[in-house]
Amino acid sequence: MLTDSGFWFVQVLNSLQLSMLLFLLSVGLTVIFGLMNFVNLAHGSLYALGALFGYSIAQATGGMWLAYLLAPLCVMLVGAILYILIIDRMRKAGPMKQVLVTFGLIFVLLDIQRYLWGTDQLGVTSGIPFSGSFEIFGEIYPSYRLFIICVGLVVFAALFLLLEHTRLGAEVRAGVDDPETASCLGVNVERTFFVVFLIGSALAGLAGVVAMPAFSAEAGMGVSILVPTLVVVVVGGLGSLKGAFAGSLLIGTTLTFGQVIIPSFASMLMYALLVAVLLIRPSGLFPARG
Amino acid sequence: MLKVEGIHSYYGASHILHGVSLDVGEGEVVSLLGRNGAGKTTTLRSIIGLTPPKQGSILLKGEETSGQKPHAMARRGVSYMPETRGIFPSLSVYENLTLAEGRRPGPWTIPRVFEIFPRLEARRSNGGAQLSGGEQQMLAIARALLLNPDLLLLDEPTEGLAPIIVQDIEERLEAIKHEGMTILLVEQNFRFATNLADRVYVLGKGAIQWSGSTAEILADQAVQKTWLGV
Amino acid sequence: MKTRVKLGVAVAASLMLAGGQAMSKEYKVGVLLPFSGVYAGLGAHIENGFKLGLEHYGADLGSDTITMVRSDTEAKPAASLAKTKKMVLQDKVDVLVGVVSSAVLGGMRDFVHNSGTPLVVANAGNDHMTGEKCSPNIVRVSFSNSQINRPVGGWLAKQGVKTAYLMAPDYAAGHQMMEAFKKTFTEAGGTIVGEAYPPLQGTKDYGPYITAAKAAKPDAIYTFFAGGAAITFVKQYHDFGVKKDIPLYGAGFLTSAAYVHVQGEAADGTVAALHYVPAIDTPENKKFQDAYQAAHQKVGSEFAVAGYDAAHLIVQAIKKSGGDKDAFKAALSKAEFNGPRGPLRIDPATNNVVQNIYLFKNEFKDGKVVQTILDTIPDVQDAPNGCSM
Amino acid sequence: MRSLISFRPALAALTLITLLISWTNAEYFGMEILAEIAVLALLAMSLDLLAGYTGLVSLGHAALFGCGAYSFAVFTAIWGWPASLSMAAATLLTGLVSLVVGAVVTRVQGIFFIMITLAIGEMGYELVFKTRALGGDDGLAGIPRLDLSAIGVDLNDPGIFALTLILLVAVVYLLLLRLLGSPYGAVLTGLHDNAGRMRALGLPVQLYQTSIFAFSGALAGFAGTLSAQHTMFIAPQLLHWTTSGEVLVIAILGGLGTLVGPIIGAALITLLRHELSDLTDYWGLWLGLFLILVVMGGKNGVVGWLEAGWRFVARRGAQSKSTARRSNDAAG
Repeated sequence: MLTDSGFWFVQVLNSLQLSMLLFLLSVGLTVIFGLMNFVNLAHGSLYALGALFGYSIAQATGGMWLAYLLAPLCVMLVGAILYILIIDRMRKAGPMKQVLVTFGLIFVLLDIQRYLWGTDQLGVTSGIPFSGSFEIFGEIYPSYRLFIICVGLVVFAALFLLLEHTRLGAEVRAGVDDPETASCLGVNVERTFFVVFLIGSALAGLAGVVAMPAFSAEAGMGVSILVPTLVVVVVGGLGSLKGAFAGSLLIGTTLTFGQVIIPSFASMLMYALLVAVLLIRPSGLFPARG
Repeated sequence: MLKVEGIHSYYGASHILHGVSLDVGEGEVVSLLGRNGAGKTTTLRSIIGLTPPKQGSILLKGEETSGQKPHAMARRGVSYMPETRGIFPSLSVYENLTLAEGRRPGPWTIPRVFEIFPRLEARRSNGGAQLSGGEQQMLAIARALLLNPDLLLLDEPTEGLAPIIVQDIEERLEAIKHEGMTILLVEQNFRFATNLADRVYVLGKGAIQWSGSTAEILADQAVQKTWLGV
Repeated sequence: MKTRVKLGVAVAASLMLAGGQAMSKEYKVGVLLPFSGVYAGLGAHIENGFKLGLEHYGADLGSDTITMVRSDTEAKPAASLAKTKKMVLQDKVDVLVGVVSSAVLGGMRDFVHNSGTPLVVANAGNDHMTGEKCSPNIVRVSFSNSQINRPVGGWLAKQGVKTAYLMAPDYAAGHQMMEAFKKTFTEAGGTIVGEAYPPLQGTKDYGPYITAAKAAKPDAIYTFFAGGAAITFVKQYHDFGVKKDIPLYGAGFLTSAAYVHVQGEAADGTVAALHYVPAIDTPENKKFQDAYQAAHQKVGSEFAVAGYDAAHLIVQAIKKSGGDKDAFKAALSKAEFNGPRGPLRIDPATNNVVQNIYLFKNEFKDGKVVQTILDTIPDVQDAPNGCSM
Repeated sequence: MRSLISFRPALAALTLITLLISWTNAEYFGMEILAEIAVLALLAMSLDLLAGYTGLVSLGHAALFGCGAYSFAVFTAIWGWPASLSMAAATLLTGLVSLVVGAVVTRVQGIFFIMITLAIGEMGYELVFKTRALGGDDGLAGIPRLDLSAIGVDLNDPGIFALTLILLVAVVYLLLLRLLGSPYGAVLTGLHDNAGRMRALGLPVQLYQTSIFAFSGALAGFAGTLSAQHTMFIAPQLLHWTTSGEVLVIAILGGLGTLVGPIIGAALITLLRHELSDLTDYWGLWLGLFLILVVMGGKNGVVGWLEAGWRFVARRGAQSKSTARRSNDAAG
């Protein structure tokens, strides 16, 4: 097994798949963190909402494609409501109160999910694209996992272009660097915050709906994914796309190969990695603000 | 152009400005002098809206603007260059400039600021963090001009710069002044300020202590000594 | 403000008119289930089953009535213990029923053991609770972890499976289930070629484990997963295309009636063992499923059956004991009846249920999963394992 | 201002009296609730030392609480040590563990501090969850309570146990009040307001932070030994980060950096939880909303609201007094 190159290649794909899922989740969170200095613990709940909306849309339309499109938009709408009601008012309240309010929000969103979708596991069994598998180096690999990897890479590329080569991107980076000066140059920093929060929410929703056919959807699925996502954000460094990408790859790889090599200590390894990174680089690997 | 009347501003709980009043006429260069902690920067921050005053009024071209957000002030034609210069390290020189460009119509464009500051053109794709202090200062001024402001607020443009660069900046600001730009300038450098300004306000303990023409303050040793320590 | 469900009220009222007022008694049942948290779904199934059971059998009590007091255990041991104490000492319930998580049962065990109030366990399968930690006050009507898996080892070996790879979540139940299988499988001449215990919580990505299991090239994979983990595991196992070379077997929670429809095609070909399958063809099961599906628009799961049989058990014991506390407890330990799962009885030596274990196959036909029983292993009884009452 | 300084101890006394009055009226379940409140109050006070006074928000505090509980359980239930010795040893051990952890975690700040404590706490949780010798996820039973029969106190009586815990809360409150009033306490508060300036003043900031982390950890461990004695059974849940989150909620809801706030928060959350979960299965929704509203109210938790109310009343009182005096003057 240890000398089988096909085996290791598949594990590399596995780790990429997990990394891309973590990336979709963490990138929104990290930019919100970096730009607004806002700690949103309810980000995982938006992931769950993406999966659940996706489930309902797929049930109604009989296929996943509309769900991929609409579920992130639905989550974005929820994000907009949260922003207007809560986030915007808590922006200057300091991290402690933000942690608390969004911790409360976890409870609220969880019960709303339970009320609307019930407590049973939900999932779609038909109309899933790429549901087959393909052969590579003598190993069979599920096409859908490759699809998740592609979605992650496409989102990374799109965000890279958006951030590095558009005016909105420049405004976001300026807002992360120095929001006061940016606003003095005519950048409506608050509107930029809002747009970034919406994009971040939509990406969490996208992660949820993309994961749903391969996993399943249930109220509360956002809580268990929250901690790995936070770990990625902190290891990568706050506010940077590069950090989110690197952090996702690092954590995804650690978890996957940890599971293969020392199965019972894989998650422990993730925490140890976080501690080690922070002791060597107290602001993570690639923080947006030096 | 600008009329500030009796503004009171706070930093958190501490009361910084105790009823500051001043005005700046169209095309005028007015300098705000005073020691460290006199409230000079807070006055500029109050005007631009970063530290909105709790009392008093700020009239821009006759319109009340107190409580407006900074980005709205920028669009109304007030450009603020902070003491820290505020160069964005993760943006290139060019991106730093594009951020301000095109928000208001006017004579200033990127090719034009490159004419005045050719050094910036040479470094256009460098990151903001890689510039020297003088280059950062030039970039900050250039960026402020690109908003095509009616009123330019400059906070200590000479701070921490070598004398030869101070000289350079003075010449360029002189040129900008001759184009008819209205400037409110905060300075520690007495000579620089008096070279450039038409009128002077002296700020101390959060209030205006003296005001008059540049010629008057140059003649008044007592004011210089009491409030500026020159 | 407790939710109280009064049953048999009409019967009671009619008997009262007939002059039986002095005879009627009210029994209080304390229902301890998770209504929030990760096990909320199971809590709902068991409660639904329990209510249906009271509906079907409550009338047997004549003028006596059963009142339900319910409490949310949140699947947290400390909170559950406080609520158990409240039910016993303050609400003065006659019998407790419920408990999904084994940790919660562990937390309550000593208190229940020392109190005079019996507990009917409707899920938590920890072997020790009817083994070395058994108690005359604790009767289990659901299953024990080893009971489900023990018969499978020999059965699988008989099907010609020589080597197996084990996989289960890394917690007590996962290990107990695998151990029970391992023992009988190796005794029947089988070999375990590898084992993996993924974390119970976390990202639920089984791809790496499945790839590793496949690389070990066993004849079969034997697993235990439940709930969301089971869905994910079965789907991923299917997606990796391993099933045609290495068939998937498991404790029946793997393809539980509660969620096998979510697994869909992925469940096809999986063979599993459990104490209950909706496909059981008996009048008792038909009555249960018809009523359950009419009320809840979904198939009654093994969890619902545990709740249903718990109600049956309690009613039967009340009827036999006529309200006497000790007689009631004795009646619980000696109960015997036919439920939806077939014949079951309580073993007085351990207070664990004795029941059939069904081996069933999942097949995906016309867009639906059909479960068919391959084999029935009758009267599976746990050894006392250090239990002395 | 003076009235405000004495306001908090007065509030603490009032809270304590309320707890004692409810003790005299409590039925069996009430005793359980009171004991639960007392344990949570101790734990939340220990977190308040860190988060409220020193500005170190830890999401790994539950792991230290669990460390105290588990080591007490191992000493008593497995090794058969007497409970009194075990309590001391478990508290000391948790203090030592906290000292080591504190030396590591205080090297990072802000959100990174929150995350590193979360990570270390979760490592502890995973370790306990996986260790069969500690009962793994099934937990550990058979934990005895302290035997005070020599002085005629039976802690196995739920009422006496609850009363003892309430009195312990009072004692710990007074001790912490003294600690915070000392020069050491003044340094801690300074660290909260401006760690950078304190560092510039040449203060060994990290040393102070580590020491308070260790002290707070030891107190959390002590609360853990009491929790183990209360339920006489422990499970890994105790160490999970969500437990830390709940304790943080208690401290912030009550009022961070007030010491009395955590006691009030513990009582409030415990009661709300039990009452709400009897009313509805969706109690999390209401608890969450309540939490959001209190925090968004902008005051420092319940204590903040009470203080604002007290100031208002005091000002109104002063005003009416001065008006009265003025009218008297006019009359005279």
